[in-house]
Amino acid sequence: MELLMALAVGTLFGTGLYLCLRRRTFQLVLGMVLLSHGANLLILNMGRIRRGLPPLVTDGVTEYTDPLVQALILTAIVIGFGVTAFLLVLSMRSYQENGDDSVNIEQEEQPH
Amino acid sequence: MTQTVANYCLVVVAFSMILCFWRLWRGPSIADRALALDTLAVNLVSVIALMSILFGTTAYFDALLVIAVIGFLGTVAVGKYLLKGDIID
Amino acid sequence: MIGLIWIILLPMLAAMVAPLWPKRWRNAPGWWATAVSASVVALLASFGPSIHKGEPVRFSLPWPAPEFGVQLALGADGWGWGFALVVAGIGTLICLYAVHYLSDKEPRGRFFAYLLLFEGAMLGVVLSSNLLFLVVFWELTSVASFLLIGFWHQQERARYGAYKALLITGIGGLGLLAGVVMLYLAMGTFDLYELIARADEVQAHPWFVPILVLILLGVFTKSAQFPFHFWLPDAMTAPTPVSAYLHSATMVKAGVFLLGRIHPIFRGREEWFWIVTTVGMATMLLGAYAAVRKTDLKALLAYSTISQLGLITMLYGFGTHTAALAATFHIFNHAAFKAGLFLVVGIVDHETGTRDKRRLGGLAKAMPITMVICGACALASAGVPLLNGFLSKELFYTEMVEVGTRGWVWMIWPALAIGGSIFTFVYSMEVFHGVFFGQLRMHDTHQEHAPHKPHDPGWGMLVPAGLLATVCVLVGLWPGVLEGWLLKPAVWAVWQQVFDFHVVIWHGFTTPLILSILTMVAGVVLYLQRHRLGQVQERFAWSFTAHTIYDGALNGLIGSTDWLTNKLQNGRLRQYLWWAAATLVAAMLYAAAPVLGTILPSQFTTISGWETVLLLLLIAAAVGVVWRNGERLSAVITVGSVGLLISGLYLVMSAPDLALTQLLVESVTIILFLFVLWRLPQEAPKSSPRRHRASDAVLSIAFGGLICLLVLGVSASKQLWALPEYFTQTSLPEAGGRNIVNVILVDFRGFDTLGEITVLGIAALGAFALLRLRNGKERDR
Amino acid sequence: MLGHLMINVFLALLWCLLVEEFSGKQFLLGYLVGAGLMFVLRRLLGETCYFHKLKVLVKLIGVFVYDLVVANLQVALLICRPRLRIRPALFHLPLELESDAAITTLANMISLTPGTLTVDVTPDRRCLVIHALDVADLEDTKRSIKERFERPLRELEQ
Amino acid sequence: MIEWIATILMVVGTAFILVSSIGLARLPDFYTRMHGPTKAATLGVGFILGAASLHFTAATDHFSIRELLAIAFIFITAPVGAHMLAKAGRAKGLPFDKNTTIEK
Amino acid sequence: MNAHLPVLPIVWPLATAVLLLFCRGRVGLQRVISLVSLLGLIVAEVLFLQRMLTGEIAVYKLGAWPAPFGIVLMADRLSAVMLLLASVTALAAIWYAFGDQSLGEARERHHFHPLMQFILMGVNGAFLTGDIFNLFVWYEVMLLSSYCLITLGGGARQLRAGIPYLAVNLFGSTIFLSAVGLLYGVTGSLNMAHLSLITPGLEGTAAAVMQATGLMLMVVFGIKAAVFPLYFWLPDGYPAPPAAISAFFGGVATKVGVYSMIRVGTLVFGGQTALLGEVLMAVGALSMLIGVWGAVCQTEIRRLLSFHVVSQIGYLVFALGLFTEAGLAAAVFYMLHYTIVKCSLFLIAGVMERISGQNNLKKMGGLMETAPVLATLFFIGGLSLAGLPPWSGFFAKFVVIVAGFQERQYLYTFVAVVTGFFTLFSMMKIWHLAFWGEKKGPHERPWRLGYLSVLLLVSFSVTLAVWFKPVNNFARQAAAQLLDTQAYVRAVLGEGATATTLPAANKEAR
Repeated sequence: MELLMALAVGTLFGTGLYLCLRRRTFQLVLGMVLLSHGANLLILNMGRIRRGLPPLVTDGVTEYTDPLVQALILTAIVIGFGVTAFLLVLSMRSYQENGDDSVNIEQEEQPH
Repeated sequence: MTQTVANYCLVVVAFSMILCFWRLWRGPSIADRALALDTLAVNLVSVIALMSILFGTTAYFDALLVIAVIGFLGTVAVGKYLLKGDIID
Repeated sequence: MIGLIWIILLPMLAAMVAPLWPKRWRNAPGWWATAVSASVVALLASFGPSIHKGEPVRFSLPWPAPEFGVQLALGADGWGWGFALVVAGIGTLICLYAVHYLSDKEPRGRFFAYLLLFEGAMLGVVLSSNLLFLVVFWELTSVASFLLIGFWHQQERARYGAYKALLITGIGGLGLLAGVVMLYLAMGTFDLYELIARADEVQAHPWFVPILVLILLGVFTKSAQFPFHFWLPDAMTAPTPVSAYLHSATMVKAGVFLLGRIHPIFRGREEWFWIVTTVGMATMLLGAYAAVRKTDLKALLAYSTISQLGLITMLYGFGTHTAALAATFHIFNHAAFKAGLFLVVGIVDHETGTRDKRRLGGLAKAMPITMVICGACALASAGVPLLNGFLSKELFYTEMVEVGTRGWVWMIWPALAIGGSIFTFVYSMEVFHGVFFGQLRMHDTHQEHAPHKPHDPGWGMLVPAGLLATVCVLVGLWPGVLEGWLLKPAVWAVWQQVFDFHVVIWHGFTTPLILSILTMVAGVVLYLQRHRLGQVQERFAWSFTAHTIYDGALNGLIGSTDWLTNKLQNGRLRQYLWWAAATLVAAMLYAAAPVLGTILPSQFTTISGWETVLLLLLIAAAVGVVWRNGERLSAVITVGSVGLLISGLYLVMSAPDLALTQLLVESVTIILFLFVLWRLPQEAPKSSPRRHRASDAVLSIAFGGLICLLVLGVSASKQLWALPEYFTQTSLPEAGGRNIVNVILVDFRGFDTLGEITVLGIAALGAFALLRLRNGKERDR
Repeated sequence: MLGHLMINVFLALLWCLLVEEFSGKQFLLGYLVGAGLMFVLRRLLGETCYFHKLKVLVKLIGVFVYDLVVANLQVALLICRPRLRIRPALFHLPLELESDAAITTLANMISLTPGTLTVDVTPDRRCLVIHALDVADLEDTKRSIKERFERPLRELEQ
Repeated sequence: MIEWIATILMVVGTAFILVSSIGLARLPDFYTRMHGPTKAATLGVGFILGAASLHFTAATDHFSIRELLAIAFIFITAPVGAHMLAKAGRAKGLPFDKNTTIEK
Repeated sequence: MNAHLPVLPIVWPLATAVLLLFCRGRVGLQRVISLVSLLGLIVAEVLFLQRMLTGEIAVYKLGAWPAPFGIVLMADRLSAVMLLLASVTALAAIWYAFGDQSLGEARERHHFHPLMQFILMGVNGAFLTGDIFNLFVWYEVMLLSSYCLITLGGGARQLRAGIPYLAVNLFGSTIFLSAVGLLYGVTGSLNMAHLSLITPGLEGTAAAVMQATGLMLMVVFGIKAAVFPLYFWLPDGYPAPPAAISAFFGGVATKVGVYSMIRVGTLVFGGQTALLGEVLMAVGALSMLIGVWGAVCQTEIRRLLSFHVVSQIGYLVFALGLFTEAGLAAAVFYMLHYTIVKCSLFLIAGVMERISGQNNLKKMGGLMETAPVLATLFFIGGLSLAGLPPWSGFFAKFVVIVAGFQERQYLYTFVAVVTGFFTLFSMMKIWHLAFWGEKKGPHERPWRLGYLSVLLLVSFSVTLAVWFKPVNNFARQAAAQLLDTQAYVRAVLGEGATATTLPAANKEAR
């Protein structure tokens, strides 16, 4: 389980970075989304793997998964969402103002 | 007994998810992909149901409901997009 | 004694007042400055008796940082006091002169503010006995000179000159600072006297050579020694009073002054001797030789100043009694006659509108008084008897002869010295004889500058020059007075010991006297043949000068930095991120390298088939996004699938709340995506060049791989400490909530949630503003 | 008609909400209560013989569920055959229904029963465009649809 | 007893889901593919959810309606979504399988 | 009240921001409110600083949950003074903004003021928090508001410049998040003081992961602080928004990165600083040179200043990298000096652009005649930045150089000196291109009151120089405090806490 989990996290980070390195705002956003997914999943792995023990206090149950991790991820997810949304709007506006959706500072040779 | 069966059922559903994903990958058209996504969501719903049987906890049902909603929303959104382009109208 | 601090503070405070005088009283700042300088002179004079008795005046204040040894410590011994007197005295004269020199259009307030600022700083340099404070004032003088040179900043050349001067002296200043700091770290003190007392320790210290070199760097740049001499001629674009004051009399002397101060510390070491003397000699020769070539009188004087400073430097290099005496004496003399010459040139320029020696001549009849003044000063610098220049020249020769007797090889020194002096004689003659005698040549195209026939200027300009000339004569005739009151205390202070000497005009037919006569004869001959000399010099003129080096270096700097910056800062996000990621990968690799072998956990949690499928699908989906990133809509859908799978995973890891939130966020994101997608260009983006994609792929894989390894490493290692128990135990009884995650969010770590909500709010604000505002204007709906 | 059903179900849910217990018993109870309520207020609702129609409705649902299962099996067989042998068709089904609600319901029912799928409604709202997975005889299919679904719906409609 | 029913329901539902996915993967054109998910899957999910609700009613004799709601919801939404997609596909003019009979 | 002082700098701006949001559209009112609240905050922070001068470590347990379970705010000398600095800078920027045409009413109406409050909140949070995940949250608050401010007004160039700025910082945030996660995974705690207890006890894989995490965090902070290979986003981003905004950024934003470096470097990774120090010093030296070289060849004034930000950060990081008391003290002093000076320079640049209507130095000129006061102010500021006496910059460089020499880091110290020269070079370039020379176009009269903020800051810089002794003492004490990690542990976890056990007293905190 750990192996595959780690692999998944790694993949998300790798693909995310790759997309961020492309030259369109759209791809950038995609990359960022993947990256934040990766980060969240990574944190999830930090509280070790426990299945079927949701952290809801139920009488008679003493074993729960690490609730703190979940709290952290929850915060992270929401923050990530805010940032992504802003980035999306920004990319849109930048396209409207500059006539191309390049992520670079200087104008493209032939604007899209 | 139910648990064990649920486990096998999960495997089967997982397999069908693979099929969906294959469709998602192949396309060829956007509509196909959207359809695949929709199906994926539906499969996920059943996965969750089975899982909650397997683990014997009802904590997951809210998520289940939401996924049902989301799948639908997603499909509608894409469909609208394909039809009109702009989804806010 | 508290008065000492006022000597420095007075001019500085006055400087702040100077620009505030109402515009109507156009001469007010000038008079104000004159008065202030005069009072400073008076204040200094009041210390005269105690100085004469050979007991220095000290003042110190434990400020600003005694624990660093940085404190305001002033000491007026003979050397500092004498120099201060020169600074303040000439300052007074210059102010007086400037009042009449400046035209009405100039912003006088500013001018005199700068001038006073400089005066204060210079006084600080000569009076402070704490080396760091000396450096501080030193830099201030550079700044003031920068402002003064650039006073007529509308002229390109003025700006150029000012900039150059500041840069060169700035380098020197930093060098000096570094040297002084090292000295402090070596000796543990900035106090000059203590350092002189512990000279042998300094010389024994391993850092001796670097310290020496750094300090000398400061000295040579400031005193325009070869190879840093080239800023001085460009500094001549300043108004003439400034040139007279800063660039001949005082500021450029700061270097040699410092030499005088510190040479007891360094004296006797081979390095000191060779560096200082050779540099000095080279400068002297070069300056004298170049001076003769110049046609612009101010440039001529500039180079002459350079050569004279070289002479003084060289003398300090020898580090003998006579040498020190000669140097000290010559510093004062030179201050007098060279300032005088500058003022004269200023007058001539003012009257005739030109400074070109080829266009001037026979002004004697027109302006006799000026002629007399000029004569005194010029002859003094030429080293003609009965004038102060002669005396110091004599002492100089004495030292040279002494050196020459050390052996045949050493004969080179006197020889070169004589050569230099001959040229000195020649250019002095050119200034005096060339300008005032011969047939009347007065340039004609500059008539508008001199509408009237040139004549002696008003007293305001004559008096200062006259006074300086008088000093030359008086000292030349009765050196004893100066010797008693100025020279002896100064030299003794420099040497930190008392030894007896007498400066007399006639001490028989000694070798030095013969040498002087020889010099003069040769000088006359050469002066008469000056046209031929000129041709010779033209033939051997070299185009490759220090100026070209400077300009080249400057352009080179700009060019290279520009190239570098454009390479790095090329405005391409890919490169920026690439660097960041690469750094990260390097760091992680470095840290994780030692344990790569053992990073796998000993045992894994069992995984059932369907979970495997879920994870594999997730991986595939992630890859799929990259694969499909061209076809935007498909990419969005694939991302959606990623989100779905991840929320499924959350459920597997028994985190229902996460799954819920994730799904909601996911769906909204997707919808946002679609909303934006419609407003973005539809066609597939053209992919980046292959080599980019390759390197990116490599980097990404390395990145992902390392993260993966780290995660594995964590699951391999055990947590030393675990918070969860606490939460699970306290959440119901103490926080009263069954859903532990929610309890943590709202109670244990409520602050995170606060921040999180804020973030959402900010994002909303920002997005709203982005949609509403276009180019800083509200979008009209 | 359907509107009323909806109202009734809504009332039932409301009941569950009020008693704060989403359980079958309560739902049933709520449904009955709601029915009673509507019966009392039928004037206000301007509607007659809702309860007669309820019978028709139940019957319809029964038919629908039956079809659902059976047809599903058929389709399953169809799909799982090693060699696909399907005869898809796209055809128009003329409508007699008026109300949107009815048409929508019909469309959904058709979509839900395997083998047939509503693709579109013609702009003039007189025909449904239907795609069928495997039809032996078009007319037969159409008739069966009209027989089994549209008639009861029409009954319910007026 | 209830357990048995639940199990059977579960199996049947899974089977349906599998079928629908196979259909999705196998069928020749978009329109035919629509058929699988929109109903087989829906039905399958319905069964499985029913199974779950039964199971938990048996386990904790407290019948929760959430599953039923989910079922109802899915049954209502699935065709709508399908309809939407089909419409979109037709609007985009996706090709029909070659042996489709298209009636005017 | 006094007990709640530590939390005030976070809550107060938040409250103000909310209030401002309520009266949106009424710019006048907003101005008054934000000014007043800032003044109030400054007063509070002065009181706080005064309290911190005693060497106390103020700890504020939110919700009274015992550490390390709840979130803890902790403040020492450094954080107190940084808080004050941030607020003062913000005050200057906001006051300047009132008269700054380049900002314009429209931007003010669209939440310029609330956003400033928000960013202040984030910054203060970062200065105060003692919990590493909480630090991440505050970073996000700060960054997101900075994104908004950078792109506020949506000029084409602004938006363009905003994207790389966003992208790089976003990447950084993700790494930050992951690093925090790993940290938690290895140690099982998030409280910095607690971590400082746990980290030395790690060995084997855990230790390695720990070190990796440390480096990751440093990279993240490096990105925020804009050090050498990570700074590229800055010179493109900072000149884009109006002067008031870039002034605040140039003054404060990057310092947060450095502050976190100091905090985390000393507290959390107090154990293994040897390697870290080496890296930081090298990076610092490189940043100095590359940054200043970048500045030397610029002609666009605020871009030029942005490059200087990088090189100045280099000094800080170098001094920090020494990890000696002297080094840290130097870093602290330098931070004080440079925050103020840089902000003032950006504001001056804004005025210059405003007067000449140009942002290119080559097109300015003759400002000396138009605005002599401004010229004087710039002269002081510029020379101070270049490290010429008698202003604060000279002493700042002095302490850095001394610290460097003491540690026998000759090469890096030499670089520091040389950088000083290049700085002088570029500052004088501004002077003689913009202030000297002939006018190159029509000059309009600036908003004279705007000078007040510049005056305020410059006078601060002079004050630093005049009261060098006390300030430097303060810096030394702050440094000593930073290095004494045990004190933090005692203050946060209570007497006698170890890596595995907490004192009972702490348990009963609630």
